[in-house]
Amino acid sequence: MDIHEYQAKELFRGAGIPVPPGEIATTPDEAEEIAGRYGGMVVVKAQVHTGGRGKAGGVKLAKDAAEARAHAEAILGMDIKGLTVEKVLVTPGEDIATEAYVGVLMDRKKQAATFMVSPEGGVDIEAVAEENPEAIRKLTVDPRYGLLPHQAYWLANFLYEDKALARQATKIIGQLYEAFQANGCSMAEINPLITTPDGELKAIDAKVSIDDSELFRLPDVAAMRDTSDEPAAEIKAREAGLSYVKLDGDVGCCVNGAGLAMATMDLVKYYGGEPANFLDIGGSSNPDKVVSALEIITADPSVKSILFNIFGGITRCDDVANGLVEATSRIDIDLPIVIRLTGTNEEEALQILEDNGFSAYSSMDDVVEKAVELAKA
Amino acid sequence: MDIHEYQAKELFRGAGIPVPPGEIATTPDEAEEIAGRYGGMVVVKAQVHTGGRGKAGGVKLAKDAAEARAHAEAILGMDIKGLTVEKVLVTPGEDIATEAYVGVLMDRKKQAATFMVSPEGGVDIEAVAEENPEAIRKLTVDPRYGLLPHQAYWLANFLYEDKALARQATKIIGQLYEAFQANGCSMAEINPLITTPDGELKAIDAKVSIDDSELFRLPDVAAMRDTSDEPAAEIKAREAGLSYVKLDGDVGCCVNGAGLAMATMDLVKYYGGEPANFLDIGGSSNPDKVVSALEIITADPSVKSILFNIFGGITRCDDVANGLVEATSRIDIDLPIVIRLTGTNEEEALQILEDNGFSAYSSMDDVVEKAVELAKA
Amino acid sequence: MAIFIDSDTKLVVQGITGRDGSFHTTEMMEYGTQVVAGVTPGKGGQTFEGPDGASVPIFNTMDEAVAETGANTSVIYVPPAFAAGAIMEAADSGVDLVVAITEGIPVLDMARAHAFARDQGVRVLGPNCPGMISPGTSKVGILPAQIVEEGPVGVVSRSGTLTYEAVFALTNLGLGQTTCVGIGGDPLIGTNFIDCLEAFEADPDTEAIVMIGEIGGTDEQEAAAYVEEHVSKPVVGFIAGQTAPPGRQMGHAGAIISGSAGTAEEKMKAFEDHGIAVAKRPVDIAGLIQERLA
Amino acid sequence: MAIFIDSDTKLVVQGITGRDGSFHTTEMMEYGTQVVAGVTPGKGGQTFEGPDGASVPIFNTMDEAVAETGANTSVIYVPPAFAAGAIMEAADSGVDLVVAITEGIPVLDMARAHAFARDQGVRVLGPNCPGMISPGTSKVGILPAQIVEEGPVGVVSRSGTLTYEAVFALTNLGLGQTTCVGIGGDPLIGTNFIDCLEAFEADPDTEAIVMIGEIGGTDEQEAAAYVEEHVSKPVVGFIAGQTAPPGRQMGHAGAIISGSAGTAEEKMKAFEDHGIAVAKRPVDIAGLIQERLA
Repeated sequence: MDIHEYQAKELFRGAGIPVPPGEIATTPDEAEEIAGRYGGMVVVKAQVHTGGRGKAGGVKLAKDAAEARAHAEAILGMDIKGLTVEKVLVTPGEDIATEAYVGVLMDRKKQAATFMVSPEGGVDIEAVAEENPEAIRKLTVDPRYGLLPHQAYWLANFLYEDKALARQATKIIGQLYEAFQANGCSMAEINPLITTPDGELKAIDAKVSIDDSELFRLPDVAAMRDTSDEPAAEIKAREAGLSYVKLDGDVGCCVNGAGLAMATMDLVKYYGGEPANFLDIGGSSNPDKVVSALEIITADPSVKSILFNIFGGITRCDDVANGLVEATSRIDIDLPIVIRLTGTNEEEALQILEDNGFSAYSSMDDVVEKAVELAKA
Repeated sequence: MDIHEYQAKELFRGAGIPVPPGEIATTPDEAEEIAGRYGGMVVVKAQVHTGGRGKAGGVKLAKDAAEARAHAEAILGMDIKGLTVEKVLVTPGEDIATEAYVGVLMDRKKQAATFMVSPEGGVDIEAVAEENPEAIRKLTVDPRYGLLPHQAYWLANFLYEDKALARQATKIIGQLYEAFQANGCSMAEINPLITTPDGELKAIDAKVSIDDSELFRLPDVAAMRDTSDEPAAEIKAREAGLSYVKLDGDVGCCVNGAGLAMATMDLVKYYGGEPANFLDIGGSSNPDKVVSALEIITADPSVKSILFNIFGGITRCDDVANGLVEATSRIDIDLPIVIRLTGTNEEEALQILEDNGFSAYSSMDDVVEKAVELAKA
Repeated sequence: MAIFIDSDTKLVVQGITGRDGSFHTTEMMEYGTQVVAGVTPGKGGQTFEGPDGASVPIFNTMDEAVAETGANTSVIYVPPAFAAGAIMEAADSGVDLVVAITEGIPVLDMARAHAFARDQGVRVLGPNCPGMISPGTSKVGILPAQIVEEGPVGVVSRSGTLTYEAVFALTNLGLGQTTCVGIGGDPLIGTNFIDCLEAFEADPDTEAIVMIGEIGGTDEQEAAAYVEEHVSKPVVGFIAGQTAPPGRQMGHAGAIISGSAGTAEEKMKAFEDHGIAVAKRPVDIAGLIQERLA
Repeated sequence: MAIFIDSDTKLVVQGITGRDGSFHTTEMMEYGTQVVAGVTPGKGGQTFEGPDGASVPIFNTMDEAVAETGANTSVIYVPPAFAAGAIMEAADSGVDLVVAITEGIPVLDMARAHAFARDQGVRVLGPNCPGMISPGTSKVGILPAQIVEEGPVGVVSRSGTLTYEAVFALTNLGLGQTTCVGIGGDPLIGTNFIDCLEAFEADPDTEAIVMIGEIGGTDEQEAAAYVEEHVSKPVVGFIAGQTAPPGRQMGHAGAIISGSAGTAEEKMKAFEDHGIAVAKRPVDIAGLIQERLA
């Protein structure tokens, strides 16, 4: 789960990281009022779950409250990479002497949290990694020991020659690791970590991703979920226990298992179609899940045909077939549905489907080809 | 540093361990007042830094406040293994169904905290270990992982067959480990951990030793030091940065280095004498330390002769000799002092001592033999 | 022969009294797996009633289960909050192999649990995996038994149902399997492609290998390089997720393209570069294997 | 020859700018130890001025110090609050040996630091130890150089000044030393008697061994059993603390008789039972060695 900059900053503040103040505005009035209270220069920053806000015009410096209001007016409602800006963060402008990057993420290969720091902050760290890898220092944290003091200092020392700055950065790196652990993060970064002309370090931007599997035990973090810029279908899918991702095509896909769902999408493409979505209904044959899946798929106006691809393993195919029949009787669907059911109790399943007027296939290729054909018809 | 039962219980309460209430009384009046407030049966327990309080009559059950007063009267001022009881803990009497032992200490060989638990509680665990070792389950905690949930349960499961009791004990064992870590303990034990007839677990006695090296960073724990039953000489030695232990003999010993100090004591015994003390002045030749050392030794009325044994390594012997001369000029001593100084700048040192009327030796055996002879004279 | 599990596998089921645990225990016993013990804290002393009147003793702890039954493998059907703890308990108990089925274990918990298992020298499969099956001898996990057949093909995969698809196609062409291993879809897994490739290479009965990957991470790329250097047997590969958009998690926690890394294209190219035949469609996997075994 | 340190020892001093660190750095350099670097965070780029115009570069981190100078050994004069961290930094930096002089490091810190050093495969001597000296080549720590002499006797001891006493007596009898090692008086130490005995046994120049123990723990008892089984060279032992009362810490944090365990009697009996000659007085140590080398 991605959280907004202002939420990430709250987590960082909780760990003691020096973060400038800031407040959220959802209207230009609010933005003006907040900027007025801070006085002087402020920054108005779009709060959306994507990078590249600056380039898109979602981050603006304002010299006073009136200008802050104008910027908020422009940014609120703006579309950034398909996401609508619902909130802006208003935060005092800072004098910046230097900008550094400090981030930590879970490294799959090392199976441990790994820090990346660079004195080249405020820019895309992936670009730095590619163009100037020696400007990055990496450190993997052994989960058995946590971040050791000398390791934090070793990273800090790469960022700052100045003794006092290195000492502050050591502390901040330790606090970032704490925030990462305490909040079940898969990624946490400060970019940039600035120094002010009088030698203070401040985290003026913050980005955090939370491991979804942590949310059950972190209610405060879970409450940070902001679905305002999330497609309604994805919210509904999550609530129904489905895994759904909207894509650009017209063949609605409903599959059991993530790997098979991806392979089904790929096969749609292979046969000249375009998948409308990724949708994994999991191992269950619960009709409620099938209903939700069908509701989500049919709510997408670009869908032209619906394709079920179920490989019954532990799940019995006849159960799924019954679920499907029940589900389609509960909602009206005027799109063609093609179904492939194979595996345990396949025969019985196919009979149930035929009896209820569904086209049933036992080969994945056949059903995908048919669904593509129907979408084009 | 040993702390009292009531202090150990405070630490345990801080970690969430269920500990019955209790208050400290320093007079019979107070004990009566506390017992009156609790109502019913209470236990009056001597608070001294030694085991075997029960056998010595320092723990008494009282059926009411009047009896609590009488017990407090008897126990306060009592001598237990050479220590005077200055405080009693008054705590409500508990109905006891079973008694178990749960302890954790730093194991030197494993270099890690090690738990011992036994369903035979309320008795000396060393005796259980000797007589009935299969009644003890041990577990070493890997410092890289801390106490893992399954390990705590494995210990708890050895104590209680009942599911609910085992679950409570799992929690308490985890909390004890937390208390052990958070308070820099070298040993922490609950003996006994009781079950009440209605299936509750309670820690009704508590014993904790703190690693002295932790005290600098644990001011709250350091403040628990109770010097009221500690010999004045040992308090003074600690404050002067000396390591001093009072013994029963008459040859006062002042040595640099703990190993050499012990070897000197042993040599006193070898030559037929009895050492009056262990005293390590450390590597310093600071006259203040020598003064403190001499003050402590001469304050012991049983001392008949004073023996200095200094091996100058990094420390220069002439520095020590000068310190000694200065120290003896500052305080009046009418006991014989014999000195052995060897190592770096020995010649100069011996000259200084002779010039100031001291007997100086270069062999450890000679000086010890002489000190023993003088003590017997 | 087979890899990791066979007729000598003596299994403990952790979480045997739960809904999934009890269901799959019965399934595994029906397949012939030697399920020797179950563990559910607080239910020690009870028994699990399996198929055909067989019963399995339940213990409070893994320590007791292993001591009493000589179990050498554990399978975990424990809820996510306790699953990492259960893996560590298993790793601490003397078994050699821990198969973790549970989905949704916090990744930070797994970082510790994997480190612990490594320290004990214990192999973990998964978590969030379907387990494995060595046709004819033993099944540990949730793979459907009816689609497999004894034979010469080793199968290793990051996904569940997609594996069934491939295995089913193999079986339909008369190409049985030595062992089918689902290594799991989580970001941090205990046994990866290379571990399985190494085992299949060493297994005399395995004559060809199917490797099914998906987007996310670099395991497939490293496995491809490993194949070129260390695997003499033919390997056929498949990668799911060519049409997956970057930055979106596709079901599995580990199936996500980060920036430009971990795409299907990148992985398929790595396969081809290192001499692994790439199937364009799942159905082609079996055909490519057949050609190579002809 | 010698054990652990010799003319190839290239030393970093951690805490070189502190009072003890700077004093002993000069002493070590005067003895001829190759002090190649110092480390004090925040003082990187400065230099330490040693004897005879020699100067030593100071670095912020051990990583830099080792990378720039090829140091293989570290000695630690860092205050107790930071010493365990310094040991871990050293263990992480690529040196093979860390000599920790600092007294008063919290034991819980050391449990972690020792585990970390073991994981890195790095030897720690101490903490709370005087270090060691290989006469004629290298000295690391605070042992006084003027009492040692090159020769055939290996000395290992838990105490400082008592070691000086024994070494001085040896030297006075013309019995020089290969290496004198002070293993330290703390409850948790990185290198114990057995490690030193093993090294002395393997060192061709060591012909006899002196082992000086004290009350507390069971290291001496285990060392005695080891001697009987694995040490062919004559060993002379001494134990301090026959007159120490139980339950009282005698200076060293580790010198305490717990209950009835760790007494001098017990240890001396273990020595005798396993064929180690026990000196009754420190002065007898040299004589017993002389007899055995005659």
